Amino acid sequence: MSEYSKDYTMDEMLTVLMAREVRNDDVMIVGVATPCVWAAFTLAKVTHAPDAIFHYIMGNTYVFEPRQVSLLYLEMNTARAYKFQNSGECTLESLPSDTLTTIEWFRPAQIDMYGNTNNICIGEWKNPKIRFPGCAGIADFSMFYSRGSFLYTPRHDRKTFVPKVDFISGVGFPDGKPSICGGSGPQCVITNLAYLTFDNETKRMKIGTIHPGIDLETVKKSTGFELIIPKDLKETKPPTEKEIKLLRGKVDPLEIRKLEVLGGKEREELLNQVIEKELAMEKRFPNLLL
Amino acid sequence: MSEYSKDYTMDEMLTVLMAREVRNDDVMIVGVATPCVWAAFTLAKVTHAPDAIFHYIMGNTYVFEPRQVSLLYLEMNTARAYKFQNSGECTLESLPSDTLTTIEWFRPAQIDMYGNTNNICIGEWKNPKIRFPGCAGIADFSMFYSRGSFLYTPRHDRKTFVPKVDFISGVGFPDGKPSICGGSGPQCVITNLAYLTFDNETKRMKIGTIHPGIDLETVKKSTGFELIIPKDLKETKPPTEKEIKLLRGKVDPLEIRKLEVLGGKEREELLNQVIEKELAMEKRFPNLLL
Amino acid sequence: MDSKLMSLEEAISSYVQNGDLIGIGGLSFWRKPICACREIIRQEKKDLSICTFVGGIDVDMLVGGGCVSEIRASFVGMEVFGMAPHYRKGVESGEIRISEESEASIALGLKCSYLKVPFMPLKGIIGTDFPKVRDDIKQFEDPLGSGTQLMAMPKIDLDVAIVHVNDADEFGNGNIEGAVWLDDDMAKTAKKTIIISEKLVETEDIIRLPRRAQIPMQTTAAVVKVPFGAHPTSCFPNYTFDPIHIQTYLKTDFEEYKRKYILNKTHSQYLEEVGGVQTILNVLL
Amino acid sequence: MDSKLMSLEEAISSYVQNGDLIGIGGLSFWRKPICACREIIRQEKKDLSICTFVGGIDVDMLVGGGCVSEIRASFVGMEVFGMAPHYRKGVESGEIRISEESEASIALGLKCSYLKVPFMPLKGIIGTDFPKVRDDIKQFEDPLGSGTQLMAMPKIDLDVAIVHVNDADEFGNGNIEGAVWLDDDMAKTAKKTIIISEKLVETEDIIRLPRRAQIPMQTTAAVVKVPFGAHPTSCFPNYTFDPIHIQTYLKTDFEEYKRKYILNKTHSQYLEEVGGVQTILNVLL
Repeated sequence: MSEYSKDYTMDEMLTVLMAREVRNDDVMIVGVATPCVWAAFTLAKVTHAPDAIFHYIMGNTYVFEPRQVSLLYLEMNTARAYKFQNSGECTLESLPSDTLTTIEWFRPAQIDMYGNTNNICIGEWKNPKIRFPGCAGIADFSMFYSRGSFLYTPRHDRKTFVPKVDFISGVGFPDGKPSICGGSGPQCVITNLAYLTFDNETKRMKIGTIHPGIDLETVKKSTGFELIIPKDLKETKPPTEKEIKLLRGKVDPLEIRKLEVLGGKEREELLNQVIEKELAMEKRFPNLLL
Repeated sequence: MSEYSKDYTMDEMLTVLMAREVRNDDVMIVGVATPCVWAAFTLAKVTHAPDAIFHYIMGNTYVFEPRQVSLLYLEMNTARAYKFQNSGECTLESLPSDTLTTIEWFRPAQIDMYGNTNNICIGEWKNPKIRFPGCAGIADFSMFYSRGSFLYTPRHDRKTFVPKVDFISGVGFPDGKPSICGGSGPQCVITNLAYLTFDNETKRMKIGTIHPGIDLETVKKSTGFELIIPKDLKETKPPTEKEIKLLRGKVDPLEIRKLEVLGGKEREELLNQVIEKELAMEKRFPNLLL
Repeated sequence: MDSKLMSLEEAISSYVQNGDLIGIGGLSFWRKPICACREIIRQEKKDLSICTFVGGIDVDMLVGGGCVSEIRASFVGMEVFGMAPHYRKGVESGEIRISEESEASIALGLKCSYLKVPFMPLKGIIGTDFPKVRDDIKQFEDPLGSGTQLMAMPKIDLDVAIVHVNDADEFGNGNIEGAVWLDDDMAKTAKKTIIISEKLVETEDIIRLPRRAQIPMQTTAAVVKVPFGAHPTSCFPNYTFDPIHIQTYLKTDFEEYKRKYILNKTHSQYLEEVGGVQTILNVLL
Repeated sequence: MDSKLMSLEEAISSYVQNGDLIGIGGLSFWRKPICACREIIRQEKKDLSICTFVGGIDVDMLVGGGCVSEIRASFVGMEVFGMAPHYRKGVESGEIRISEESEASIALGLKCSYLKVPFMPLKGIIGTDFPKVRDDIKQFEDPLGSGTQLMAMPKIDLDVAIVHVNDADEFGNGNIEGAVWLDDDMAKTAKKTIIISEKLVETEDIIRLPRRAQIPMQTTAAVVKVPFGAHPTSCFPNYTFDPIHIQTYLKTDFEEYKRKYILNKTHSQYLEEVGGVQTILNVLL
């Protein structure tokens, strides 16, 4: 066993926890603008899931090799494909036949206790206070997957965890009923505070583990509904030294994953740094990690 | 104007008449085992329809260049494609959007006065006297095409032209009603005796023209239902010298088209001849006709 | 990653069960996994339902071998060589059930799996006699209220897909050089997929074929290398179909054909029987 | 055969009408026909409905330019650069109508054209709030009697498709090197298709690209050559997206942006304004 890291950051905790959910026979679906997800899948691939396969929405490709996470050259990664499909059907065709298992991470803007999610708007749909980009494929696919759907957010607060989402664009376990389309439904929500899961019986969200240094009260206060709390509350296993070393040294040395976590000035500075570094690269195929 | 040929054969008459139906902006759909159709399309391409495009079911390809008709090397022709699709969808996708016009020739085993066709069986479906190969795409597509569907048979007799087909596998104008799926319905039936078409009002089959040397009585006797006979009955314009020269010299010098017309011993001899000649060819991409 | 490489015998005995619905790739005389058909006959599989886009000698041979109880194909014939004799006899005698199909009914039936829907709507078929002989299809009206009449074509759930490809790696990535037809849909939606390949290549080589390797390893159960395995059908761009052997097939009593070309024959012995080197030279492009 | 080659100005003025439903190819920041978006703004087209799989600066710019009344996209955002400001403002202020879409609703909506069916069935969407805001979709039960609940997703009928490709010939055969997404479906089903191409090639060259030329000329109305025409989005494998210009876009008031980069600018002048040679070297792969 590798020792646990002592200086990991929150983005690293998120990424490592997401990586740990990947199984060796998964197809890992990578959407757009989700560097944490990409970093997590890549980390999984170079640690415990060497046979897992990337499926890039970006390229409509299945890709076998892991490469360094990149901001500008994602498309180059997706081009190294052994399956290049001709159309948007790839998206539809990755809806697994029962012989395929997939893992896809969704980041909801709002989520309720049954794992219903909202990526559409805050306020009334017709006159929204905030209009979000839209739900992309969440409404289509989240309830299909036999392995279920996987959720994460670096913003565990009462704006995200709400009693009732303003628009259901991803279906969880409505009213505590099993997933309506045959999939396994939401499996977990990984946040900056805790690893959340769903109760087998009631289908309500419950605390799986709490991250080191976070107390129960903080989690409760940051959640807009009542969470089920296990009697024997455990702490999340933090990233190991090995995971951190790989993440920082190889998988995402430019820290692009942090763009999902930072805000304001800090975020802009990081963005500029990454752009500068990547534009300066002569070779624009990100490093192969084998 | 080129002069009319005086020594054309029946297969040449059929092929030339089929070629004449092609328009310059058509997509010409080539199925399997229909050398007359292929010869007709190729002839059209090298005469009046230079811009028409082949769509080979065999290769799922659109092909621009005309090549000599071949028995063994059809697949080689289809490979010279500028569009190579990935799946059977090509068949579905050639269902023209309204901006595309297609022409496809079907050869029915039975046909009735409204152009309903049968390629399934003779006798009762459950206990057929004769089971035919099946209808391939006729049931799907024949009623869609905006230009309508095109029919031919080298066997104008009462076995083919029947009062009632034993199984409707291609829809014409049932009970004299317009095509039910928005297409134009059957346009013509080209036979060894006549050029048949459909009456605008009643949608019943009528004689367009009768081939030279055939009398009306023969056509009537060979048809199992009453044909509409125009008052001013005209003769079919025979193949021109130029058409015949191209067909014999360039388009189909091995006379593969005749396989659709001949039977028994004669057919077997021709088949053996063609096979022998084609196996002896060093270069297996049939000649380009440009 | 585990290799899925095995012998043809092992692949068929492990993955084809009596009573299965088997999807067969290729079209007519083109890129058909005929070596697998011979193996199925050798293993005396029974009661198979055979689904193929356009069938030819593949379907006919399996019927002749007594392996088939039902056929789902839009067409079964021997092209310009004539009718498929055993298919025809089987249907006319009532021994073989037919699920009457069109091109779209098979193409759409397979597509259902991706979307996990029980049917796909088709505008065709309406007005034909198909509904009289298919109680699993149904005419219905557009639920969106346009008044359009449509035909609901049911999902096709293959137990096994058998496809012949040009290149495959040992993990089950398969590449087809010519037309794909429904092979990718069959391979990706069947419960178990057997790939017969002309050639074994490294995964590396497959990666270098952008937009080619249409059959991803995830759904492949077995990979079998059989050069000339599609004979007497074609495998573009390697070889064309063998018209002489197809004529021989049509002229030979099936029991004799079976004795001479199928039973107790290794693939090498089969190739010798069908004409050996000269036949190979005949069909190579 | 007639050449369909024309200037961008002519293509947009001839084929884009106020009120049209316009399909835009590409995805997010990747292979978007941005030069055509600028031309649409220059020509002050109004009341357009914009349909795209995943929108970014394309949709945002057209909204900023006042050309759009309705959006049909599964997502409109600026990736890691943030939200799409004009899109967001347009929707929040009620100026822009939204047809709420998912990935499948657009993919399937376009596929309807091929089969000439008014809808396609989807197992997703059920249970979401989409039906509350889309009165043109409807839940219905499998007509084949399985009891499965499905959602009927309506046909999408594009008036115009605008796609950016790597290579095209003057007759309108277009080739895309990287991912195609829904570009082929848009191009093949729209009433009129405008191809913007990085490069003009001979038909011969297109023929040599098996399985590539995804856009057949039959449905193409206009071919326009515009090298770097997708800037500031990418065109794989020629160039990647321009993160610096995207940041500039987000920081600049739209009226100023329009003055500086759009109005009265030739393509050459535009490329100079966005940084000229250095920008070209930045984005080239």
